[in-house]
Amino acid sequence: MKFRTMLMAGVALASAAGFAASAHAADDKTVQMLHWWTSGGEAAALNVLKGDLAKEGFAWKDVPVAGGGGEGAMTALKAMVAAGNPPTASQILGYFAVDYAEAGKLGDITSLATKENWAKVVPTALQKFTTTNGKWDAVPVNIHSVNWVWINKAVLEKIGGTEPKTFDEFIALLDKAKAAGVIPLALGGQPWQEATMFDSVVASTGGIEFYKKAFVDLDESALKSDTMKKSFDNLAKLKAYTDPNFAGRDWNLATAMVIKGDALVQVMGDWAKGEFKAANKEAGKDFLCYRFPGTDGSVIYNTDMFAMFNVPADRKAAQLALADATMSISFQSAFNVVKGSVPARMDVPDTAFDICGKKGIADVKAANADGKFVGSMAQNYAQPPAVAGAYHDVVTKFFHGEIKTSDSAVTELVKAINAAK
Amino acid sequence: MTEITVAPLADVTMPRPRGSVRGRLQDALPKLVLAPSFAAILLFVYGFILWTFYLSFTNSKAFANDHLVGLSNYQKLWTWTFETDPPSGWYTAIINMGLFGGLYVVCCLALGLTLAILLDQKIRGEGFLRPIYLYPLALSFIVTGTAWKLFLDPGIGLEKAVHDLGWTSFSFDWVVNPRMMIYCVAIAGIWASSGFVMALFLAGLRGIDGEILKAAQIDGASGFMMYRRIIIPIMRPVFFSALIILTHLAIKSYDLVLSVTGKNPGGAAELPSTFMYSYTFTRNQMAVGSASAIIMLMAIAAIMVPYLYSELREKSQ
Amino acid sequence: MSFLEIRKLKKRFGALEIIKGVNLTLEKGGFLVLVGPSGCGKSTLLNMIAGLETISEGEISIDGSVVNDLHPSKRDIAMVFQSYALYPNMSVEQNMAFGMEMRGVPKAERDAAVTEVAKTLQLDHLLKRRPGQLSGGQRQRVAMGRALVRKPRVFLFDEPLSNLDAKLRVDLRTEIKRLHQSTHATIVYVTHDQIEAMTLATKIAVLKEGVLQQVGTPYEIYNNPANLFVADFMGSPSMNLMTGKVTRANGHASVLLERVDGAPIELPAPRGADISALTDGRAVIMGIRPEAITDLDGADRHSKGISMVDARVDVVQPAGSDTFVVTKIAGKEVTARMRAETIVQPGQTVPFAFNLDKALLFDPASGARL
Amino acid sequence: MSAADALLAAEPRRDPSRSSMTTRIVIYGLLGFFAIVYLLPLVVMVMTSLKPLDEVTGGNMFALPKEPNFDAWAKAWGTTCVGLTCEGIKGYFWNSIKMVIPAVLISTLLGALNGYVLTKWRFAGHRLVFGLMLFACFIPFQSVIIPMAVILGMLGEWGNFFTDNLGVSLGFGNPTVNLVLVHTVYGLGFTTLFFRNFYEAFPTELVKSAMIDGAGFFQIFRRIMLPNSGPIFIVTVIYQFTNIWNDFLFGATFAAGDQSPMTVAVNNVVNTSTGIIEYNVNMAAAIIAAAPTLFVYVVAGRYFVRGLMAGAVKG
Repeated sequence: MKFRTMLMAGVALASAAGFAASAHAADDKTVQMLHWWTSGGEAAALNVLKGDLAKEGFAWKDVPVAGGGGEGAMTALKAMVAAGNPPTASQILGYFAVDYAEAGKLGDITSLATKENWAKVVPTALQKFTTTNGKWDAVPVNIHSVNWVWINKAVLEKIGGTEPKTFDEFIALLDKAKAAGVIPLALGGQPWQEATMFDSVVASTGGIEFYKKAFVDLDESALKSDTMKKSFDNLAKLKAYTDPNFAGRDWNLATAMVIKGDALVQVMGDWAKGEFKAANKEAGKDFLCYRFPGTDGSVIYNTDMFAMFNVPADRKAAQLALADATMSISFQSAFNVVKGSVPARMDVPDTAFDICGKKGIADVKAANADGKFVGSMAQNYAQPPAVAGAYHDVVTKFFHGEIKTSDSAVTELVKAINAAK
Repeated sequence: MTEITVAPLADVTMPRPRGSVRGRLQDALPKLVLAPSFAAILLFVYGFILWTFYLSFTNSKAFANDHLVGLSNYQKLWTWTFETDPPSGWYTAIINMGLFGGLYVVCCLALGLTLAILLDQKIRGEGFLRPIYLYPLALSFIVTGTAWKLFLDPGIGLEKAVHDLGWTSFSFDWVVNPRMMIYCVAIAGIWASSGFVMALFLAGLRGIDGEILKAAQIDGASGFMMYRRIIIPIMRPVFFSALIILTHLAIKSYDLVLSVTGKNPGGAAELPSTFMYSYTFTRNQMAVGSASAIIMLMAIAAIMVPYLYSELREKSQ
Repeated sequence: MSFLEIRKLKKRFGALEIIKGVNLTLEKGGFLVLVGPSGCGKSTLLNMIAGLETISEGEISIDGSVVNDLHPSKRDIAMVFQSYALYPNMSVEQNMAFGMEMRGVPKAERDAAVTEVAKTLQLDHLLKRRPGQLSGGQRQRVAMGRALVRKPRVFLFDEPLSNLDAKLRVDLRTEIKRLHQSTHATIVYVTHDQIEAMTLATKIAVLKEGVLQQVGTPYEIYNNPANLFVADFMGSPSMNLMTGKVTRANGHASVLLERVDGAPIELPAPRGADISALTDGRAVIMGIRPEAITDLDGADRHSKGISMVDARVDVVQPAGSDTFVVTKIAGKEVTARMRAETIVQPGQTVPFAFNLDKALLFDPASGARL
Repeated sequence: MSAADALLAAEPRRDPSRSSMTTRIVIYGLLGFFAIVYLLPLVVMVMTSLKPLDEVTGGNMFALPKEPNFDAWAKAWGTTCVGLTCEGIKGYFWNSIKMVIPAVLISTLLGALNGYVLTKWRFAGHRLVFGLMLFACFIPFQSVIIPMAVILGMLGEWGNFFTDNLGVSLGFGNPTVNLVLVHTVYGLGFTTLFFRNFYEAFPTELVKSAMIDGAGFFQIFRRIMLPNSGPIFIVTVIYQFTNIWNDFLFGATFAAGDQSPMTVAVNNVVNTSTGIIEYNVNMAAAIIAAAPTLFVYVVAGRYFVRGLMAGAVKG
């Protein structure tokens, strides 16, 4: 960073020598928004926000970078921040927000938060990511949870299955499907999908307390425990129910298999519901949403947030307007109905939601109250990206047979996590 | 021809008018013209390499920082280099670079040369065929990768098509088999770049002095011998150009890997470029990413510098 | 003071010395040919005169002023290159006018000059063509025209004819000679072809490895070579060189040439040689040009130094105007130039008339004339 | 043959007809086979783009479209959503054009000048300079993003400074200008390589002659070198055009938003995180994005080979 300092000094000198920097005349009434929500439903939902802001006189400057769960967008964001030219706000996930906050790159919207009393309505666990040292610097848009299974109702009826309540029942159900000649489990074989599924498997196998101990506290004995081994074994069992071509498949293609009835079930976060809706399928009638067997009552969450960057004073008003609009009850409801997730504030009425949405909202409230509301390891909500990346590595290697036994899987997991810490 | 066989330092060394400012300016003009480009390269390439080098000794995570930690990032990579069971991401990246890079470069050269030789046999419709081999280069690696991923997908692509034709035992599932995936990346890469190599070789073939070929024919060289002993050796400079271009494409083939494999399942399609990218940008271990970038550059330098050196030297002698 | 003066000129590339202290002068209107084998430095020397190579040491002056530090374009010279160096993107006309254009000569003037030169060189009908559409000879002419049109102080020719076939070469040689005679231009001309050198030059400079061997008129160079190198280099077929030994008797020196078959040949030392240097038993090289070895009838009747030698004929090469007869003397092939009508057969032993007036003696070690 | 002659007469020639009937059949067979292999992916892409979506997802990808239509193309061009705006990718096409053209021209011209200096105006250390420029081709772009962003950020501050004081930013901080800069810098290695190799074989006597004729450094370049560099210009321009047009990483990182080039927009269409994948629209968008480069290769392919022949390949 040395040369940057030097060059900056040069710039500073140049400006000091010649001209006193004149203040910008008026407030910049644009909201520059970096995000990767480029598909129909999400874009439509964001358009609501855009419209809300337009009513208040703020223009929306769209900066979409699609793909890779925001990988491209995160790179662009890093470049923008490094250039000292951050967007007004950016869609951001989990610990990435913490990183930017700790680096002092985020702004302060505490005044608005206090006024609106967000601390009361946003689940406490989420506030870990939206506040830093008590200061609000990001707003949550939604709460996703990853411990869902999505089932094609017609197929379930055809094979004569019922809702599985435990992991063993789940396996039995998958067996039934297999016997009936249906692909039991639709899976996209990409590291993050496998890891996301493993989140649920661990919570199901060891219970939510075990999950917390292992992934939130990174307790080594838990990571090495037989329960963790059993979780890996359970994951291995699930692999037997996939079709042979699962590797590298995008998650929405897997969802499509369920929608079309080619496959019975997909283990996926509630964003999968958006796919069903886009295919004009109705919750409860065409498809069913259950908690991952053995995890009912717990919510393994991830959340989309808008991080509010440290912008010059003239862009501050627009930023606050964006934050305010994002947190409005109407937007939270409208957006999450489309997105499949549940509102990030718990005082949003569930009237507009379908049965899955209603269940989701209720689950979040209950889990938040019971302390069963935990961040997803796979989605960077339990640990920073380095550890989550190590977790992805081990799970995907195990799932694809590079790591052969659950014994070595737990050893590798501990080793990889320690190396990444 | 020129008299002096010893390489002169300069082809044209102009007299230097002493004293006059104008004269000196004239004298320095060529260097002044080159200077901006060279300065840009120095800053934007070598400056950045230095910066990366510096970062590789820090514990930079999401952002660059100045906290020096010595060689620990390199130590990490060094340990990973020997972790083969299960393979560490870095080990896989190195192995894959060898596999992919080797296959990609060798097959592109072989296929390019073959196509060029075939096309050079006074082919009717050459003007029609040539763009067919050349066009894949016009597509970006992302498009290439996506097309090949679909094309090779056993469920909807080639395998299914062959099954539909009636050959149901046909199996080609490399693109979903983590162990074989890297070969699919190579196939897509070869498809994309071999046409360009073909063009290079075709140009090389067309540039060979006809008299040399006549002489070889009179000497009794048959078609195959003629290519093996005369034509291919003459085209050494073409190999040089092709190799430089292919190597740089192989090193940078980041988009291709991710789009063909679908985000690298099982970590099996890791390449140094994907490794570096993911550590720098998605795993927020910038220092490790930087160290891997430095190692990658040193490896390239170890291979390319002697080669560049000998080729550049030889030519001017 | 001469028009072109080169003083103690040196050229170094790193540690390597290419031109090792050359002194040369050329009067105005003179035609200097730099001749020598490949790698002797003649082109470098020419490039230094042109200003295309820097001078490591020494001086070059044109018309009294030192041009060492002058840019080529400021030296008022023109150069004709071996490859012609015609700009492929320009028509003949544009090629010829380019130098004037660069110097800001008005268009009308340029056109007039081009037209005039084109007429002299019979290029008028080619003016609109591109170099690619011309034959070798035409390109060569354009290259000369391009030089002529500028009316420079000095013309530099760098092997201008070596890319042409034999007949064209002779034609253009004549043309260059004629041009020189009519324009009285000052010309420096580089070639490795000694016939070109002989026919064109008013002054020849023979170079070897960056050292000037001899400077003189074509006649001097041919008949009075300063050393073995010059003697050997100039003339075609080249001079016969036979190793022998001096024998002295009664104040007369003669040269003894050993033969494989038959008795040694004893020939009186040539009259031009420095008798005092010819000590008894000293090894020498006798050089004698083919035209000085003839059949008896063909021998120069005015010469006082004809010696007859019988030798076996190896090869007979009729060349139309003459017949070259090759024999072996002193282990070396010796070529004689006999009249065309001479009838000899290989294997025959015939008398050869040696005109020793034209023979030269050299020191085998230093190569110097004795 | 002198290099000048080669320059003037670079026509393919190959006399011996050294193949019998069977070998001809084998040759044509091989060429035909490879042609099919090379064409297949494009054919599939085109066919997919001409089918309605249900035919794509339901049918065989190698099947001919039942009722081919250009709806997907029209949608990709004019109405598909890129982020929140649903005006297709046409606007980004223009972004790409206005970025690619200056970047290609500047990098090519600089490459030509560099090649000219490195071959005809050599100086001590010219080989080292060239070696350093050549090795620069191998730097992985992923590792330059952050420092590049810092530099571009500073340029942006200059832009603000100029805007404040002069009223115009002079281009500093403009994303398009930034991309032009980035692509120019990282293209220099190759353009210099191409031109150096070409000019290496370019007869130095022409330069000497022009020098004696009184032409200066730039005059020689403009009047002698450039007019005779047609073939290598074509090669370099095609190469640079393809690379810059197809770049995604720099475009997405340094020019995200409404200034982003075509590739980024296409990615935003194709690589959506959720929602129904409209393969037909995606393929149409991909083909549209590739159209300029495809066009260049098909139309100028002949000149490309000819240009390579004229010097780029002479190592």
